[in-house]
Amino acid sequence: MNILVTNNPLCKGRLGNLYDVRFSEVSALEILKCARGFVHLGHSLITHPTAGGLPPGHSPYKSIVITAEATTPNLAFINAIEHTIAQYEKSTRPEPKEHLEDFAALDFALVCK
Amino acid sequence: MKLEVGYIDIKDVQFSDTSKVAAGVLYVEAEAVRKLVLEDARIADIQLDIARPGESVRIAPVKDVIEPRCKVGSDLEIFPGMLGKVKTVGNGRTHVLRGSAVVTCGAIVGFQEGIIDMSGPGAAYTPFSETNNLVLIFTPKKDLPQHEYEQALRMAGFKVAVYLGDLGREVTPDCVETYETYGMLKAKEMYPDLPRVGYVQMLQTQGLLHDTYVYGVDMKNSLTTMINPTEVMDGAIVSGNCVSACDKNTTYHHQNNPVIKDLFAKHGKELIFAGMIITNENVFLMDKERSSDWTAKLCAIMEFDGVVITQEGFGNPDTDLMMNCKKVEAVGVPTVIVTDEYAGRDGTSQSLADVDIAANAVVTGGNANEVITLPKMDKVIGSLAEVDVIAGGFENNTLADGSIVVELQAIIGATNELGFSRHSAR
Amino acid sequence: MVKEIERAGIAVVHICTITPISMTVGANRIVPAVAIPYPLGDPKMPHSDEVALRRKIVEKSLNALATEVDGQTIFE
Amino acid sequence: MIKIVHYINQFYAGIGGEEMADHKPEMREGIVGPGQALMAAFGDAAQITHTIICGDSFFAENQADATATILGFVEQIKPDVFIAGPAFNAGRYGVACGSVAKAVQEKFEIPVVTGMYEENPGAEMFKDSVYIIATKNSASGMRDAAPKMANFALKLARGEEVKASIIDGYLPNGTRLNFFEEKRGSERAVNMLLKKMAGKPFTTEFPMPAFDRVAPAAAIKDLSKARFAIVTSGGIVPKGNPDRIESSSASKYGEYEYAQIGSTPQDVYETAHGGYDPVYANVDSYRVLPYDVLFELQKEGKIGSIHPKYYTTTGNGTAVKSSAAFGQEIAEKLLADGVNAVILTST
Repeated sequence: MNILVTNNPLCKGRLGNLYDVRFSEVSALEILKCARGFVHLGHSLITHPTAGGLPPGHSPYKSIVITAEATTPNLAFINAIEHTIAQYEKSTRPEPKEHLEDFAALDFALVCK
Repeated sequence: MKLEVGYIDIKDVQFSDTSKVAAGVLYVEAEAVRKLVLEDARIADIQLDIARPGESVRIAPVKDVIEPRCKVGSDLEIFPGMLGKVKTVGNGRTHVLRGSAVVTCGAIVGFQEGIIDMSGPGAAYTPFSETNNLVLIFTPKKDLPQHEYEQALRMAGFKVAVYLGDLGREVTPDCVETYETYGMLKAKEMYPDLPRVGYVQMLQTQGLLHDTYVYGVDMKNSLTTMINPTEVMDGAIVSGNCVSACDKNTTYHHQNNPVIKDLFAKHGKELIFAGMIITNENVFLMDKERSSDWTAKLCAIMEFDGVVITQEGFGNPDTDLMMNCKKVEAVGVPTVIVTDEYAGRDGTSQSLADVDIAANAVVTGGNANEVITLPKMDKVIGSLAEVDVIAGGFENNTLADGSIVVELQAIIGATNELGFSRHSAR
Repeated sequence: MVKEIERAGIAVVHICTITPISMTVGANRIVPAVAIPYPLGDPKMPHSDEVALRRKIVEKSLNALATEVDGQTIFE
Repeated sequence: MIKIVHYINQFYAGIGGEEMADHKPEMREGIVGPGQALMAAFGDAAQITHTIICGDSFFAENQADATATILGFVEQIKPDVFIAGPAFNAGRYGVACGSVAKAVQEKFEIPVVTGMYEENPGAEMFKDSVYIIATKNSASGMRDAAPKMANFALKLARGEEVKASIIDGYLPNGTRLNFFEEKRGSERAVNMLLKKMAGKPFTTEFPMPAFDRVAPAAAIKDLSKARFAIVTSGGIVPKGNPDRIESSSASKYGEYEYAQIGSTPQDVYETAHGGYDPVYANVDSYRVLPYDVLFELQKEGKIGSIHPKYYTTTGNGTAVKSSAAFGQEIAEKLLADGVNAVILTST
């Protein structure tokens, strides 16, 4: 079963049959860093870290699917996650406080299938 | 395949007792449109408005823009598989109410973007400042989930566009153009010395509210495939995408795909428009690999001598773009890619999320992060309530004089990646 | 960084887990490492094995430094 | 009236060619050589009040002194704008123009403009720092270059908005600016493809980042005589991170003495690197800095000496430019300390 790292409360109780859900109440950036830890150990990304059409820093929620098995770390995955983190770190946008359900629904839809 | 397109030039849209097209004016019976839209119980209310070029009007948040068209003299229908029955379009005759558009407007999600200014500095950035727009402002039934609302709004837009398009069926067009494609062997026989050029269109498929439909099929569930360019003119590809205003392809953009137009313009003269591939931009990395493998494979099978690849959206679709480019180049087919940039407000950040050395021929629609001040308009259609949370907006961006400061990404079509506009960057 | 040091005429061996990154940063002598968080070790091994592993990689690196190369070379 | 100081070399000052290239910096009142062409374009809008002249060889060989002298001249005059060249394809002149212009811009914060052919080595070095108007590759391009440089200088002096490189005629400097093309994107794409298929030259609108390569250094002939140093992008720093090296996008590098061998490394080191899970390196920093093995090999006589210092940066997110600057400084220090072999470890 693949691992889902997420801070999206919608994913918390509902995707247990699809993924090994690792939920934690942290920022989207922290979720990315957590995913990076996995990638550095050789886990593969299943979903792209910038999935969804929202620019970095716009949605407070982030869900990323990662393989349970680890092999040799893959350059494309490292580039993808590092680049995403760099963009998130550059974003000065304050985390949105409104429309949280909308953001959660969009993020959820990316990993629910 | 052969499609005759008759263009009926529309110079104005007006409300009237009966809907009709006469002397270049599109008359709309508002009540008929209301009734049509309210057939869908998910929609609680609808308001209609008209926005004309040059007026001091701002429309927001825009979801889609659709051009009214109809099929003439056959049982074919516009928007096959979506609204019309599933039957291959792209043949026969199509009438277009050129210069008019249906603009759908409604906050499906709270942070939705999409501004059209009909005049002022913002007007130069959107093609829809030049069309006579019938604007539909939706109010959904209470507690309607976003995806249901999106679907209801999407379908309502198509219904109204088809209703208006039908008004042009009996009208004599101002001009008629013919677009014809040939099979591989015939094309080679007709133009043995011309290069075979293909077009690869990447369609936005980033999930909920970011989808594109082809003959009613959600493109994210499709393998990379082929389509005839004339089919696209008949509404075979429609937008279900409500986010990313500046570089999303509205249904209007699909109907008037400029790459298709410009390849046809040189078709049989400088090149053979030899075929069109459509592929997706999925969030699953395995899908990205598979889809781009298929793009390259189809380019090889079609023996293209070169292809134009266009993107939709930004961020991880840059990865799809680079995969497509790299793999197509690797099978020996030269590419030109069309994209846009997110280089930061000062233009100094890295423009693309992914780059590859193979991408040595790039056309850009400009930097979506560049900031623009849009002066106050006399009238707002829809709502500006969310303008500070839209993707191109930022906090405290409404100035004392009522003007708003946004990034270009908030404006519909500003950095379009089909190359629809002249906007660019260096 | 690799390039600037080499440009100054100092021989550099780059020990790096993701050798394609090493290629893009322009290293000429490249030795693959164990993993990103522990390029020259392996926490899963007993200490003595880990040191032996590290020594192997360092010896390989020394060998790389002692070998003439005419372009980017990975010493597997 | 906009006051301008103009910088040229000994050749354009009419002093002489290569044989006079060690001409020391001097400043003359008024216009000399190509300044005439600039003035023709300025009309009444600006005045070149002084011209600074320096031999190309003198500048190349005494860069620090020459720059200081030239900055001194500029300080006396306090111009509104500084113009250097154009240098066309003259390599040393181009480097001098770029270097002087950059120094003036940094010190006096006034607009500076120079001009060069795109392949001039000075262009690659300075195009991201100062505005370099694109010129032809020889002095025959003066008639074309002078009005372009003059008009752009006026524009800067008046504080007008700088437009995209293709419009204002300067070499692309990495800053992307929007504008409206004459043709729409799709048509430009089709035209570009026709050229590319036909093998004709075309210009991409977004050049991909270029990868520059360095020739491999010669192999170490005798390891037992070589002096080794370790450099790492793994961010290993002494406990407490005394220099506060940032965990990503680092603005500095660290230079530290390795701790005495025999002590437990985790007492001494930790990692500043934000890019990977630091636990493994924090527990045992030999996993990133293999000093234990290196000393063993030295004891066995297999390698010569080990440099007592190591250099550390955090690789992730650090801009290419600053990482290159770190590399240069580190290389200078290593050379000065007689190091001839570097083991660079990355996490």
